[in-house]
Amino acid sequence: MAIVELRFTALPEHVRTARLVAAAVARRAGVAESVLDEVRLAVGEACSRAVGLTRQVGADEPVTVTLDDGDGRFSIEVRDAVPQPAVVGAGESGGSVGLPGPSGANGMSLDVAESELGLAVILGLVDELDVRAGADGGSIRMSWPSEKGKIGDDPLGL
Amino acid sequence: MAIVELRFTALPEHVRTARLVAAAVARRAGVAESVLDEVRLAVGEACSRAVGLTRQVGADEPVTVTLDDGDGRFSIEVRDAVPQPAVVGAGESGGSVGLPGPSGANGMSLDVAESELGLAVILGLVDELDVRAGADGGSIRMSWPSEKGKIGDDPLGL
Amino acid sequence: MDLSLSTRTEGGRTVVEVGGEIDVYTAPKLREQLVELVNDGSYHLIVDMEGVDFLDSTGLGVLVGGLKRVRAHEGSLRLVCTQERILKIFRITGLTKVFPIHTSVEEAVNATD
Amino acid sequence: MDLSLSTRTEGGRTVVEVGGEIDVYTAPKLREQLVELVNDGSYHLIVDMEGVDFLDSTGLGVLVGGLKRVRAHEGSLRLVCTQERILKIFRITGLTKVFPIHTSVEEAVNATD
Ligand SMILES: Nc1ncnc2c1ncn2[C@@H]1O[C@H](COP(=O)(O)OP(=O)(O)O)[C@@H](O)[C@H]1O
Ligand SMILES: Nc1ncnc2c1ncn2[C@@H]1O[C@H](COP(=O)(O)OP(=O)(O)O)[C@@H](O)[C@H]1O
Repeated sequence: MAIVELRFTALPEHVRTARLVAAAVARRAGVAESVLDEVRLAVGEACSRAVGLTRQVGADEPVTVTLDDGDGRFSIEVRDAVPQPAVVGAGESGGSVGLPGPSGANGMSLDVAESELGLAVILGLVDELDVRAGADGGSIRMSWPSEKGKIGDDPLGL
Repeated sequence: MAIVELRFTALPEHVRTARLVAAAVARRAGVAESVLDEVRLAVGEACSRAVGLTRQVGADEPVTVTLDDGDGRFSIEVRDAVPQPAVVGAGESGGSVGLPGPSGANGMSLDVAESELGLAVILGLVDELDVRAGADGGSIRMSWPSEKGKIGDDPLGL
Repeated sequence: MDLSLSTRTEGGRTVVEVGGEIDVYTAPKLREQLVELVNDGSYHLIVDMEGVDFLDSTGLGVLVGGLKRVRAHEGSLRLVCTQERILKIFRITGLTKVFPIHTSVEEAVNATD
Repeated sequence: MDLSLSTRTEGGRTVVEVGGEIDVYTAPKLREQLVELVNDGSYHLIVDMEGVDFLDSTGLGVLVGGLKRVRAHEGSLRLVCTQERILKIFRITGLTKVFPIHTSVEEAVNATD
Protein backbone atom coordinates (compact mmCIF):
# COMPACT_ATOMS: atom_id res chain seq x y z
CA MET A 1 0.00 0.00 0.00
CA ALA A 2 1.98 2.95 -1.29
CA ILE A 3 0.81 6.40 -0.35
CA VAL A 4 1.71 9.79 -1.73
CA GLU A 5 0.45 12.92 -0.04
CA LEU A 6 0.59 16.43 -1.47
CA ARG A 7 -0.16 19.45 0.68
CA PHE A 8 -0.19 22.96 -0.72
CA THR A 9 -1.06 26.55 0.05
CA ALA A 10 -4.49 27.37 -1.41
CA LEU A 11 -3.39 28.96 -4.69
CA PRO A 12 -4.67 28.18 -8.20
CA GLU A 13 -1.18 27.47 -9.53
CA HIS A 14 -0.78 24.51 -7.20
CA VAL A 15 -3.91 22.88 -8.60
CA ARG A 16 -1.78 22.21 -11.68
CA THR A 17 0.83 20.52 -9.55
CA ALA A 18 -1.88 18.34 -8.02
CA ARG A 19 -3.12 17.32 -11.48
CA LEU A 20 0.41 16.51 -12.57
CA VAL A 21 1.13 14.40 -9.49
CA ALA A 22 -2.20 12.58 -9.54
CA ALA A 23 -1.82 11.62 -13.20
CA ALA A 24 1.79 10.46 -12.76
CA VAL A 25 1.04 8.37 -9.68
CA ALA A 26 -2.17 6.98 -11.18
CA ARG A 27 -0.30 5.88 -14.30
CA ARG A 28 2.29 4.11 -12.24
CA ALA A 29 -0.41 2.53 -10.09
CA GLY A 30 -1.74 0.89 -13.24
CA VAL A 31 -4.81 3.03 -13.88
CA ALA A 32 -5.78 2.61 -17.55
CA GLU A 33 -4.50 5.27 -19.94
CA SER A 34 -8.05 5.99 -21.05
CA VAL A 35 -9.01 6.89 -17.48
CA LEU A 36 -6.05 9.17 -16.75
CA ASP A 37 -7.78 12.17 -18.31
CA GLU A 38 -10.68 11.64 -15.94
CA VAL A 39 -8.39 11.37 -12.95
CA ARG A 40 -6.58 14.55 -13.93
CA LEU A 41 -9.82 16.46 -14.45
CA ALA A 42 -11.52 15.15 -11.31
CA VAL A 43 -8.60 15.88 -9.00
CA GLY A 44 -8.27 19.33 -10.56
CA GLU A 45 -11.94 20.04 -9.88
CA ALA A 46 -11.75 18.84 -6.31
CA CYS A 47 -8.63 20.94 -5.69
CA SER A 48 -10.03 24.05 -7.42
CA ARG A 49 -13.05 23.76 -5.21
CA ALA A 50 -10.95 23.36 -2.05
CA VAL A 51 -8.77 26.31 -3.06
CA GLY A 52 -11.83 28.45 -3.79
CA LEU A 53 -13.50 27.62 -0.46
CA THR A 54 -10.31 28.30 1.49
CA ARG A 55 -9.77 31.65 -0.21
CA GLN A 56 -13.40 32.69 0.15
CA VAL A 57 -13.09 32.53 3.92
CA GLY A 58 -9.58 33.98 3.84
CA ALA A 59 -8.12 30.96 5.57
CA ASP A 60 -4.44 30.04 5.63
CA GLU A 61 -4.86 26.30 5.86
CA PRO A 62 -3.37 24.15 3.11
CA VAL A 63 -5.22 21.77 0.82
CA THR A 64 -4.24 18.12 1.16
CA VAL A 65 -4.36 15.49 -1.56
CA THR A 66 -3.81 11.86 -0.58
CA LEU A 67 -3.17 9.23 -3.25
CA ASP A 68 -3.43 5.59 -2.35
CA ASP A 69 -3.07 2.58 -4.61
CA GLY A 70 -4.02 -0.22 -2.25
CA ASP A 71 -6.41 -3.12 -2.87
CA GLY A 72 -6.75 -2.91 -6.64
CA ARG A 73 -8.13 0.60 -6.54
CA PHE A 74 -6.48 3.95 -6.95
CA SER A 75 -8.08 6.45 -4.61
CA ILE A 76 -7.72 10.17 -4.16
CA GLU A 77 -8.89 12.22 -1.23
CA VAL A 78 -8.86 16.01 -1.37
CA ARG A 79 -9.32 17.81 1.94
CA ASP A 80 -9.72 21.45 2.86
CA ALA A 81 -9.80 22.88 6.38
CA VAL A 82 -12.80 25.16 5.91
CA PRO A 83 -15.66 24.44 8.33
CA GLN A 84 -18.75 23.74 6.22
CA PRO A 85 -21.98 23.54 8.25
CA ALA A 86 -23.57 21.01 5.92
CA VAL A 87 -23.65 23.39 2.96
CA VAL A 88 -23.03 20.55 0.60
CA GLY A 89 -24.26 17.49 2.42
CA ALA A 90 -22.80 14.03 2.07
CA GLY A 91 -23.28 12.35 -1.27
CA GLU A 92 -23.14 8.59 -1.49
CA SER A 93 -21.41 6.72 -4.30
CA GLY A 94 -22.74 8.02 -7.57
CA GLY A 95 -25.66 9.59 -5.78
CA SER A 96 -27.23 12.80 -6.98
CA VAL A 97 -27.06 15.67 -4.55
CA GLY A 98 -29.37 17.94 -6.45
CA LEU A 99 -26.77 19.28 -8.84
CA PRO A 100 -27.26 20.08 -12.48
CA GLY A 101 -26.72 16.92 -14.46
CA PRO A 102 -27.58 15.91 -18.01
CA SER A 103 -31.10 14.95 -16.93
CA GLY A 104 -32.20 18.06 -15.10
CA ALA A 105 -30.31 20.46 -17.29
CA ASN A 106 -32.95 21.45 -19.76
CA GLY A 107 -34.40 24.49 -18.10
CA MET A 108 -31.38 25.06 -15.88
CA SER A 109 -30.62 28.59 -14.87
CA LEU A 110 -27.15 29.85 -15.68
CA ASP A 111 -26.61 30.85 -12.05
CA VAL A 112 -26.96 27.33 -10.75
CA ALA A 113 -24.63 26.10 -13.45
CA GLU A 114 -21.87 28.50 -12.52
CA SER A 115 -21.91 27.99 -8.78
CA GLU A 116 -21.51 24.23 -8.60
CA LEU A 117 -20.10 23.30 -11.98
CA GLY A 118 -17.05 21.77 -10.33
CA LEU A 119 -19.06 19.24 -8.37
CA ALA A 120 -21.22 18.58 -11.42
CA VAL A 121 -18.10 17.65 -13.40
CA ILE A 122 -16.89 15.35 -10.63
CA LEU A 123 -20.32 13.71 -10.33
CA GLY A 124 -20.38 13.18 -14.07
CA LEU A 125 -16.91 11.64 -14.17
CA VAL A 126 -16.48 9.57 -11.05
CA ASP A 127 -18.50 6.50 -10.11
CA GLU A 128 -17.00 5.93 -6.71
CA LEU A 129 -17.45 9.21 -4.94
CA ASP A 130 -17.91 10.40 -1.40
CA VAL A 131 -18.39 14.08 -0.60
CA ARG A 132 -18.31 15.17 3.01
CA ALA A 133 -18.62 18.49 4.78
CA GLY A 134 -17.97 18.97 8.44
CA ALA A 135 -16.98 21.39 11.12
CA ASP A 136 -13.32 20.53 10.56
CA GLY A 137 -13.44 20.95 6.80
CA GLY A 138 -14.63 19.18 3.71
CA SER A 139 -13.36 16.20 1.77
CA ILE A 140 -13.94 14.64 -1.61
CA ARG A 141 -12.95 11.02 -1.98
CA MET A 142 -12.84 9.35 -5.40
CA SER A 143 -11.51 6.06 -6.64
CA TRP A 144 -10.83 4.17 -9.85
CA PRO A 145 -9.88 0.60 -10.67
CA SER A 146 -6.13 0.02 -10.92
CA GLU A 147 -3.79 -2.82 -11.73
CA LYS A 148 -1.62 -2.58 -8.69
CA GLY A 149 1.32 -4.96 -8.77
CA LYS A 150 1.79 -4.94 -12.52
CA ILE A 151 3.76 -1.71 -12.60
CA GLY A 152 4.09 -0.75 -8.96
CA ASP A 153 6.41 -3.60 -8.06
CA ASP A 154 9.74 -2.70 -6.61
CA PRO A 155 12.54 -3.42 -9.04
CA LEU A 156 15.25 -2.25 -6.68
CA GLY A 157 15.29 -5.17 -4.27
CA LEU A 158 17.08 -3.11 -1.65
CA MET B 1 5.19 32.55 0.54
CA ALA B 2 3.67 29.57 -1.20
CA ILE B 3 4.50 26.14 0.09
CA VAL B 4 4.04 22.73 -1.46
CA GLU B 5 4.77 19.63 0.54
CA LEU B 6 5.04 16.10 -0.83
CA ARG B 7 5.14 13.10 1.46
CA PHE B 8 5.56 9.58 0.16
CA THR B 9 6.17 6.00 1.17
CA ALA B 10 9.86 5.20 0.75
CA LEU B 11 9.75 3.56 -2.71
CA PRO B 12 11.98 4.31 -5.72
CA GLU B 13 9.01 5.02 -7.98
CA HIS B 14 7.96 7.99 -5.86
CA VAL B 15 11.36 9.61 -6.34
CA ARG B 16 10.20 10.26 -9.90
CA THR B 17 7.09 11.96 -8.61
CA ALA B 18 9.26 14.16 -6.40
CA ARG B 19 11.42 15.16 -9.38
CA LEU B 20 8.34 15.95 -11.42
CA VAL B 21 6.79 18.09 -8.69
CA ALA B 22 10.00 19.91 -7.82
CA ALA B 23 10.68 20.84 -11.45
CA ALA B 24 7.09 22.00 -12.06
CA VAL B 25 6.92 24.11 -8.90
CA ALA B 26 10.44 25.51 -9.44
CA ARG B 27 9.53 26.55 -12.97
CA ARG B 28 6.45 28.35 -11.74
CA ALA B 29 8.45 29.96 -8.94
CA GLY B 30 10.63 31.56 -11.60
CA VAL B 31 13.74 29.39 -11.34
CA ALA B 32 15.72 29.80 -14.57
CA GLU B 33 15.15 27.11 -17.21
CA SER B 34 18.88 26.39 -17.26
CA VAL B 35 18.79 25.53 -13.56
CA LEU B 36 15.74 23.26 -13.67
CA ASP B 37 17.84 20.26 -14.66
CA GLU B 38 19.96 20.81 -11.56
CA VAL B 39 16.90 21.10 -9.34
CA ARG B 40 15.45 17.90 -10.78
CA LEU B 41 18.70 16.01 -10.34
CA ALA B 42 19.43 17.34 -6.84
CA VAL B 43 15.98 16.62 -5.45
CA GLY B 44 16.12 13.16 -7.02
CA GLU B 45 19.44 12.47 -5.32
CA ALA B 46 18.22 13.69 -1.96
CA CYS B 47 15.07 11.59 -2.22
CA SER B 48 16.89 8.47 -3.47
CA ARG B 49 19.17 8.77 -0.48
CA ALA B 50 16.25 9.19 1.94
CA VAL B 51 14.43 6.23 0.38
CA GLY B 52 17.59 4.11 0.57
CA LEU B 53 18.24 4.95 4.24
CA THR B 54 14.62 4.30 5.18
CA ARG B 55 14.58 0.94 3.43
CA GLN B 56 17.95 -0.11 4.82
CA VAL B 57 16.59 0.08 8.35
CA GLY B 58 13.24 -1.36 7.27
CA ALA B 59 11.36 1.67 8.52
CA ASP B 60 7.81 2.58 7.51
CA GLU B 61 8.14 6.31 7.82
CA PRO B 62 7.51 8.44 4.74
CA VAL B 63 9.96 10.78 3.06
CA THR B 64 8.93 14.44 3.08
CA VAL B 65 9.82 17.06 0.47
CA THR B 66 9.03 20.70 1.24
CA LEU B 67 9.15 23.30 -1.53
CA ASP B 68 9.15 26.97 -0.64
CA ASP B 69 9.45 29.96 -2.94
CA GLY B 70 9.71 32.77 -0.41
CA ASP B 71 12.18 35.66 -0.38
CA GLY B 72 13.56 35.44 -3.89
CA ARG B 73 14.85 31.93 -3.39
CA PHE B 74 13.38 28.56 -4.21
CA SER B 75 14.25 26.09 -1.48
CA ILE B 76 13.77 22.38 -1.11
CA GLU B 77 14.07 20.34 2.04
CA VAL B 78 14.09 16.55 1.93
CA ARG B 79 13.58 14.79 5.25
CA ASP B 80 13.70 11.16 6.29
CA ALA B 81 12.76 9.76 9.68
CA VAL B 82 15.76 7.48 10.12
CA PRO B 83 17.80 8.23 13.24
CA GLN B 84 21.36 8.89 12.10
CA PRO B 85 23.87 9.11 14.93
CA ALA B 86 26.05 11.64 13.13
CA VAL B 87 26.96 9.23 10.33
CA VAL B 88 27.09 12.08 7.88
CA GLY B 89 27.74 15.16 9.94
CA ALA B 90 26.47 18.61 9.21
CA GLY B 91 27.89 20.33 6.15
CA GLU B 92 27.77 24.07 5.89
CA SER B 93 26.88 25.92 2.68
CA GLY B 94 29.15 24.65 -0.06
CA GLY B 95 31.40 23.10 2.52
CA SER B 96 33.24 19.89 1.79
CA VAL B 97 32.36 17.04 4.08
CA GLY B 98 35.16 14.79 2.95
CA LEU B 99 33.37 13.32 -0.03
CA PRO B 100 34.88 12.44 -3.36
CA GLY B 101 34.96 15.54 -5.50
CA PRO B 102 36.78 16.51 -8.64
CA SER B 103 39.85 17.45 -6.61
CA GLY B 104 40.37 14.32 -4.58
CA ALA B 105 39.18 11.97 -7.26
CA ASN B 106 42.41 10.94 -8.83
CA GLY B 107 43.30 7.93 -6.81
CA MET B 108 39.78 7.40 -5.55
CA SER B 109 38.77 3.88 -4.72
CA LEU B 110 35.67 2.63 -6.46
CA ASP B 111 34.14 1.66 -3.13
CA VAL B 112 34.08 5.19 -1.82
CA ALA B 113 32.60 6.35 -5.08
CA GLU B 114 29.69 3.98 -4.95
CA SER B 115 28.65 4.53 -1.36
CA GLU B 116 28.23 8.29 -1.33
CA LEU B 117 27.86 9.21 -4.99
CA GLY B 118 24.46 10.74 -4.29
CA LEU B 119 25.83 13.29 -1.85
CA ALA B 120 28.77 13.94 -4.18
CA VAL B 121 26.34 14.84 -6.97
CA ILE B 122 24.40 17.17 -4.68
CA LEU B 123 27.60 18.82 -3.43
CA GLY B 124 28.72 19.32 -7.00
CA LEU B 125 25.41 20.84 -8.09
CA VAL B 126 24.13 22.93 -5.23
CA ASP B 127 25.81 26.01 -3.80
CA GLU B 128 23.38 26.61 -0.96
CA LEU B 129 23.32 23.35 0.90
CA ASP B 130 22.74 22.18 4.44
CA VAL B 131 22.98 18.51 5.37
CA ARG B 132 21.89 17.45 8.84
CA ALA B 133 21.66 14.15 10.64
CA GLY B 134 20.00 13.69 13.97
CA ALA B 135 18.25 11.30 16.29
CA ASP B 136 14.90 12.15 14.69
CA GLY B 137 16.13 11.72 11.12
CA GLY B 138 18.16 13.45 8.48
CA SER B 139 17.49 16.39 6.23
CA ILE B 140 19.01 17.93 3.14
CA ARG B 141 18.16 21.54 2.48
CA MET B 142 19.04 23.19 -0.84
CA SER B 143 18.11 26.48 -2.47
CA TRP B 144 18.38 28.34 -5.75
CA PRO B 145 17.70 31.90 -6.85
CA SER B 146 14.18 32.48 -8.17
CA GLU B 147 12.14 35.31 -9.59
CA LYS B 148 9.19 35.08 -7.27
CA GLY B 149 6.39 37.43 -8.21
CA LYS B 150 6.96 37.30 -11.94
CA ILE B 151 5.09 34.08 -12.50
CA GLY B 152 3.80 33.16 -9.06
CA ASP B 153 1.30 36.01 -8.82
CA ASP B 154 -2.31 35.11 -8.40
CA PRO B 155 -4.32 35.85 -11.53
CA LEU B 156 -7.59 34.68 -9.99
CA GLY B 157 -8.31 37.63 -7.75
CA LEU B 158 -10.81 35.65 -5.74
CA MET C 1 1.03 24.43 -20.80
CA ASP C 2 -0.32 27.91 -20.80
CA LEU C 3 -3.34 29.50 -22.41
CA SER C 4 -3.05 31.17 -25.80
CA LEU C 5 -5.66 33.59 -27.11
CA SER C 6 -6.02 35.25 -30.49
CA THR C 7 -8.90 37.28 -31.80
CA ARG C 8 -10.10 38.08 -35.34
CA THR C 9 -13.26 39.23 -37.09
CA GLU C 10 -15.02 37.00 -39.58
CA GLY C 11 -18.39 37.67 -41.25
CA GLY C 12 -19.39 40.19 -38.63
CA ARG C 13 -18.59 37.87 -35.76
CA THR C 14 -15.60 37.93 -33.45
CA VAL C 15 -13.67 34.68 -33.38
CA VAL C 16 -11.62 33.97 -30.24
CA GLU C 17 -9.18 31.15 -30.91
CA VAL C 18 -8.16 29.48 -27.66
CA GLY C 19 -5.22 27.11 -27.25
CA GLY C 20 -3.67 25.24 -24.33
CA GLU C 21 -5.24 24.71 -20.93
CA ILE C 22 -8.29 26.56 -19.63
CA ASP C 23 -8.21 25.88 -15.93
CA VAL C 24 -8.47 27.55 -12.54
CA TYR C 25 -5.07 29.14 -13.18
CA THR C 26 -5.59 30.50 -16.70
CA ALA C 27 -9.38 30.99 -16.91
CA PRO C 28 -9.11 34.58 -15.57
CA LYS C 29 -7.22 35.53 -18.74
CA LEU C 30 -10.03 34.19 -20.91
CA ARG C 31 -12.60 35.99 -18.75
CA GLU C 32 -10.74 39.31 -19.20
CA GLN C 33 -10.64 38.78 -22.95
CA LEU C 34 -14.39 38.11 -23.18
CA VAL C 35 -15.28 41.04 -20.91
CA GLU C 36 -13.08 43.34 -22.97
CA LEU C 37 -14.69 42.25 -26.24
CA VAL C 38 -18.20 42.85 -24.90
CA ASN C 39 -17.16 46.22 -23.44
CA ASP C 40 -15.81 47.14 -26.87
CA GLY C 41 -19.14 46.33 -28.47
CA SER C 42 -18.53 42.84 -29.86
CA TYR C 43 -21.73 40.97 -29.03
CA HIS C 44 -21.49 38.05 -31.45
CA LEU C 45 -18.68 35.82 -30.30
CA ILE C 46 -17.36 32.51 -31.54
CA VAL C 47 -14.97 30.70 -29.22
CA ASP C 48 -12.86 28.23 -31.19
CA MET C 49 -11.85 25.47 -28.76
CA GLU C 50 -10.12 23.18 -31.27
CA GLY C 51 -6.69 23.98 -29.80
CA VAL C 52 -7.74 23.42 -26.19
CA ASP C 53 -5.94 20.56 -24.43
CA PHE C 54 -7.61 20.80 -21.08
CA LEU C 55 -10.82 22.41 -19.82
CA ASP C 56 -12.15 22.46 -16.28
CA SER C 57 -15.24 23.87 -14.61
CA THR C 58 -13.62 27.25 -14.04
CA GLY C 59 -13.27 27.48 -17.81
CA LEU C 60 -16.91 26.42 -18.22
CA GLY C 61 -17.89 29.11 -15.74
CA VAL C 62 -16.06 31.76 -17.75
CA LEU C 63 -17.85 30.67 -20.93
CA VAL C 64 -21.20 30.77 -19.12
CA GLY C 65 -20.30 34.25 -17.85
CA GLY C 66 -19.50 35.34 -21.40
CA LEU C 67 -22.82 33.99 -22.61
CA LYS C 68 -24.69 36.01 -19.98
CA ARG C 69 -22.83 39.16 -21.00
CA VAL C 70 -23.56 38.89 -24.73
CA ARG C 71 -27.17 37.92 -24.04
CA ALA C 72 -27.60 41.17 -22.12
CA HIS C 73 -26.91 42.82 -25.49
CA GLU C 74 -29.04 40.43 -27.55
CA GLY C 75 -25.79 38.86 -28.71
CA SER C 76 -24.60 35.28 -29.12
CA LEU C 77 -21.74 33.05 -27.99
CA ARG C 78 -21.06 30.00 -30.14
CA LEU C 79 -18.48 27.34 -29.57
CA VAL C 80 -16.42 25.40 -32.08
CA CYS C 81 -15.42 22.01 -30.72
CA THR C 82 -15.06 18.53 -32.15
CA GLN C 83 -12.77 17.03 -29.49
CA GLU C 84 -14.62 14.26 -27.73
CA ARG C 85 -12.89 14.72 -24.35
CA ILE C 86 -13.78 18.41 -24.31
CA LEU C 87 -17.34 17.82 -25.54
CA LYS C 88 -17.78 15.28 -22.75
CA ILE C 89 -17.28 18.01 -20.15
CA PHE C 90 -20.05 20.13 -21.70
CA ARG C 91 -22.25 17.07 -21.84
CA ILE C 92 -21.89 15.93 -18.23
CA THR C 93 -22.66 19.42 -16.99
CA GLY C 94 -25.69 19.81 -19.26
CA LEU C 95 -24.09 22.76 -21.03
CA THR C 96 -24.52 21.26 -24.51
CA LYS C 97 -28.10 22.50 -24.09
CA VAL C 98 -26.94 26.00 -23.25
CA PHE C 99 -24.27 26.60 -25.90
CA PRO C 100 -24.64 26.18 -29.65
CA ILE C 101 -21.67 23.92 -30.48
CA HIS C 102 -20.37 23.82 -34.06
CA THR C 103 -17.92 21.61 -35.89
CA SER C 104 -16.08 24.45 -37.67
CA VAL C 105 -15.64 28.20 -37.48
CA GLU C 106 -17.25 28.45 -40.91
CA GLU C 107 -20.37 26.67 -39.69
CA ALA C 108 -20.51 28.93 -36.63
CA VAL C 109 -20.07 32.11 -38.70
CA ASN C 110 -22.93 31.10 -41.00
CA ALA C 111 -25.27 29.93 -38.23
CA THR C 112 -28.47 31.93 -37.91
CA ASP C 113 -30.62 29.87 -35.54
CA MET D 1 10.09 7.94 -19.41
CA ASP D 2 11.39 4.46 -19.03
CA LEU D 3 14.73 2.87 -19.70
CA SER D 4 15.43 1.18 -23.02
CA LEU D 5 18.31 -1.24 -23.52
CA SER D 6 19.63 -2.93 -26.63
CA THR D 7 22.77 -4.97 -27.06
CA ARG D 8 24.90 -5.79 -30.09
CA THR D 9 28.45 -6.93 -30.89
CA GLU D 10 30.84 -4.72 -32.78
CA GLY D 11 34.55 -5.39 -33.41
CA GLY D 12 34.77 -7.91 -30.61
CA ARG D 13 33.19 -5.54 -28.08
CA THR D 14 29.66 -5.60 -26.73
CA VAL D 15 27.79 -2.36 -27.25
CA VAL D 16 24.93 -1.62 -24.83
CA GLU D 17 22.78 1.16 -26.19
CA VAL D 18 20.88 2.87 -23.37
CA GLY D 19 17.94 5.24 -23.82
CA GLY D 20 15.64 7.13 -21.47
CA GLU D 21 16.15 7.68 -17.78
CA ILE D 22 18.70 5.84 -15.65
CA ASP D 23 17.56 6.57 -12.13
CA VAL D 24 16.85 4.93 -8.79
CA TYR D 25 13.75 3.34 -10.37
CA THR D 26 15.27 1.95 -13.59
CA ALA D 27 18.96 1.45 -12.71
CA PRO D 28 18.32 -2.11 -11.46
CA LYS D 29 17.43 -3.11 -15.04
CA LEU D 30 20.74 -1.79 -16.32
CA ARG D 31 22.59 -3.57 -13.52
CA GLU D 32 20.92 -6.87 -14.43
CA GLN D 33 21.90 -6.38 -18.06
CA LEU D 34 25.57 -5.71 -17.21
CA VAL D 35 25.76 -8.60 -14.76
CA GLU D 36 24.25 -10.93 -17.35
CA LEU D 37 26.72 -9.86 -20.03
CA VAL D 38 29.70 -10.44 -17.74
CA ASN D 39 28.30 -13.78 -16.59
CA ASP D 40 27.97 -14.75 -20.27
CA GLY D 41 31.63 -13.94 -20.85
CA SER D 42 31.44 -10.47 -22.41
CA TYR D 43 34.27 -8.58 -20.72
CA HIS D 44 34.75 -5.69 -23.14
CA LEU D 45 31.70 -3.47 -22.86
CA ILE D 46 30.81 -0.17 -24.45
CA VAL D 47 27.84 1.66 -22.91
CA ASP D 48 26.39 4.09 -25.42
CA MET D 49 24.73 6.88 -23.41
CA GLU D 50 23.78 9.13 -26.32
CA GLY D 51 20.08 8.35 -25.88
CA VAL D 52 20.05 8.94 -22.13
CA ASP D 53 17.82 11.82 -20.97
CA PHE D 54 18.46 11.59 -17.28
CA LEU D 55 21.18 10.01 -15.16
CA ASP D 56 21.44 9.99 -11.38
CA SER D 57 23.94 8.60 -8.89
CA THR D 58 22.22 5.22 -8.79
CA GLY D 59 22.97 4.96 -12.49
CA LEU D 60 26.57 6.03 -11.87
CA GLY D 61 26.80 3.37 -9.17
CA VAL D 62 25.62 0.69 -11.60
CA LEU D 63 28.25 1.76 -14.15
CA VAL D 64 30.94 1.68 -11.46
CA GLY D 65 29.72 -1.78 -10.45
CA GLY D 66 29.97 -2.90 -14.08
CA LEU D 67 33.49 -1.55 -14.31
CA LYS D 68 34.52 -3.53 -11.24
CA ARG D 69 33.05 -6.70 -12.70
CA VAL D 70 34.81 -6.46 -16.07
CA ARG D 71 38.09 -5.48 -14.40
CA ALA D 72 37.92 -8.69 -12.39
CA HIS D 73 38.23 -10.38 -15.81
CA GLU D 74 40.87 -8.01 -17.23
CA GLY D 75 38.08 -6.44 -19.27
CA SER D 76 37.05 -2.87 -20.04
CA LEU D 77 33.99 -0.67 -19.81
CA ARG D 78 33.97 2.37 -22.08
CA LEU D 79 31.31 5.02 -22.29
CA VAL D 80 30.06 6.94 -25.30
CA CYS D 81 28.71 10.33 -24.31
CA THR D 82 28.78 13.82 -25.82
CA GLN D 83 25.81 15.31 -23.94
CA GLU D 84 27.08 18.12 -21.73
CA ARG D 85 24.48 17.69 -18.98
CA ILE D 86 25.30 13.99 -18.66
CA LEU D 87 29.06 14.58 -18.82
CA LYS D 88 28.69 17.13 -16.05
CA ILE D 89 27.48 14.43 -13.68
CA PHE D 90 30.56 12.31 -14.35
CA ARG D 91 32.72 15.37 -13.89
CA ILE D 92 31.34 16.55 -10.55
CA THR D 93 31.72 13.07 -9.11
CA GLY D 94 35.26 12.68 -10.40
CA LEU D 95 34.24 9.70 -12.54
CA THR D 96 35.64 11.17 -15.77
CA LYS D 97 38.95 9.95 -14.34
CA VAL D 98 37.62 6.45 -13.84
CA PHE D 99 35.81 5.81 -17.13
CA PRO D 100 37.24 6.21 -20.62
CA ILE D 101 34.63 8.44 -22.30
CA HIS D 102 34.41 8.52 -26.09
CA THR D 103 32.57 10.71 -28.56
CA SER D 104 31.32 7.84 -30.76
CA VAL D 105 30.85 4.09 -30.66
CA GLU D 106 33.38 3.81 -33.51
CA GLU D 107 36.01 5.62 -31.46
CA ALA D 108 35.27 3.39 -28.48
CA VAL D 109 35.44 0.19 -30.55
CA ASN D 110 38.84 1.19 -31.94
CA ALA D 111 40.28 2.39 -28.63
CA THR D 112 43.26 0.42 -27.40
CA ASP D 113 44.61 2.54 -24.55
N1 LIG E 1 3.91 24.82 -14.46
C1 LIG E 1 3.26 23.70 -14.29
N2 LIG E 1 3.21 23.16 -13.08
C2 LIG E 1 2.55 22.04 -12.85
N3 LIG E 1 1.91 21.37 -13.78
C3 LIG E 1 1.93 21.86 -14.99
C4 LIG E 1 2.60 23.06 -15.33
N4 LIG E 1 2.44 23.30 -16.64
C5 LIG E 1 1.71 22.30 -17.09
N5 LIG E 1 1.41 21.44 -16.12
C6 LIG E 1 0.65 20.21 -16.22
O1 LIG E 1 1.53 19.26 -16.77
C7 LIG E 1 0.96 18.61 -17.87
C8 LIG E 1 1.89 18.73 -19.05
O2 LIG E 1 2.23 20.08 -19.23
P1 LIG E 1 3.25 20.54 -20.35
O3 LIG E 1 2.56 20.43 -21.66
O4 LIG E 1 4.53 19.82 -20.16
O5 LIG E 1 3.45 22.10 -19.96
P2 LIG E 1 4.80 22.87 -19.61
O6 LIG E 1 5.69 22.68 -20.80
O7 LIG E 1 4.40 24.32 -19.41
O8 LIG E 1 5.34 22.25 -18.34
C9 LIG E 1 -0.39 19.27 -18.11
O9 LIG E 1 -1.41 18.34 -17.89
C10 LIG E 1 -0.51 20.39 -17.10
O10 LIG E 1 -1.66 20.28 -16.31
N1 LIG F 1 5.47 7.52 -14.15
C1 LIG F 1 6.05 8.66 -13.80
N2 LIG F 1 5.76 9.23 -12.63
C2 LIG F 1 6.32 10.36 -12.26
N3 LIG F 1 7.20 11.02 -12.98
C3 LIG F 1 7.51 10.51 -14.15
C4 LIG F 1 6.98 9.31 -14.62
N4 LIG F 1 7.49 9.05 -15.83
C5 LIG F 1 8.32 10.03 -16.09
N5 LIG F 1 8.33 10.92 -15.09
C6 LIG F 1 9.06 12.15 -15.00
O1 LIG F 1 8.36 13.08 -15.78
C7 LIG F 1 9.22 13.73 -16.69
C8 LIG F 1 8.65 13.61 -18.08
O2 LIG F 1 8.39 12.27 -18.34
P1 LIG F 1 7.70 11.77 -19.68
O3 LIG F 1 8.70 11.88 -20.76
O4 LIG F 1 6.40 12.47 -19.85
O5 LIG F 1 7.43 10.22 -19.35
P2 LIG F 1 6.04 9.40 -19.39
O6 LIG F 1 5.50 9.59 -20.78
O7 LIG F 1 6.39 7.97 -19.09
O8 LIG F 1 5.16 10.01 -18.33
C9 LIG F 1 10.58 13.10 -16.56
O9 LIG F 1 11.49 14.06 -16.09
C10 LIG F 1 10.43 11.99 -15.52
O10 LIG F 1 11.33 12.14 -14.44
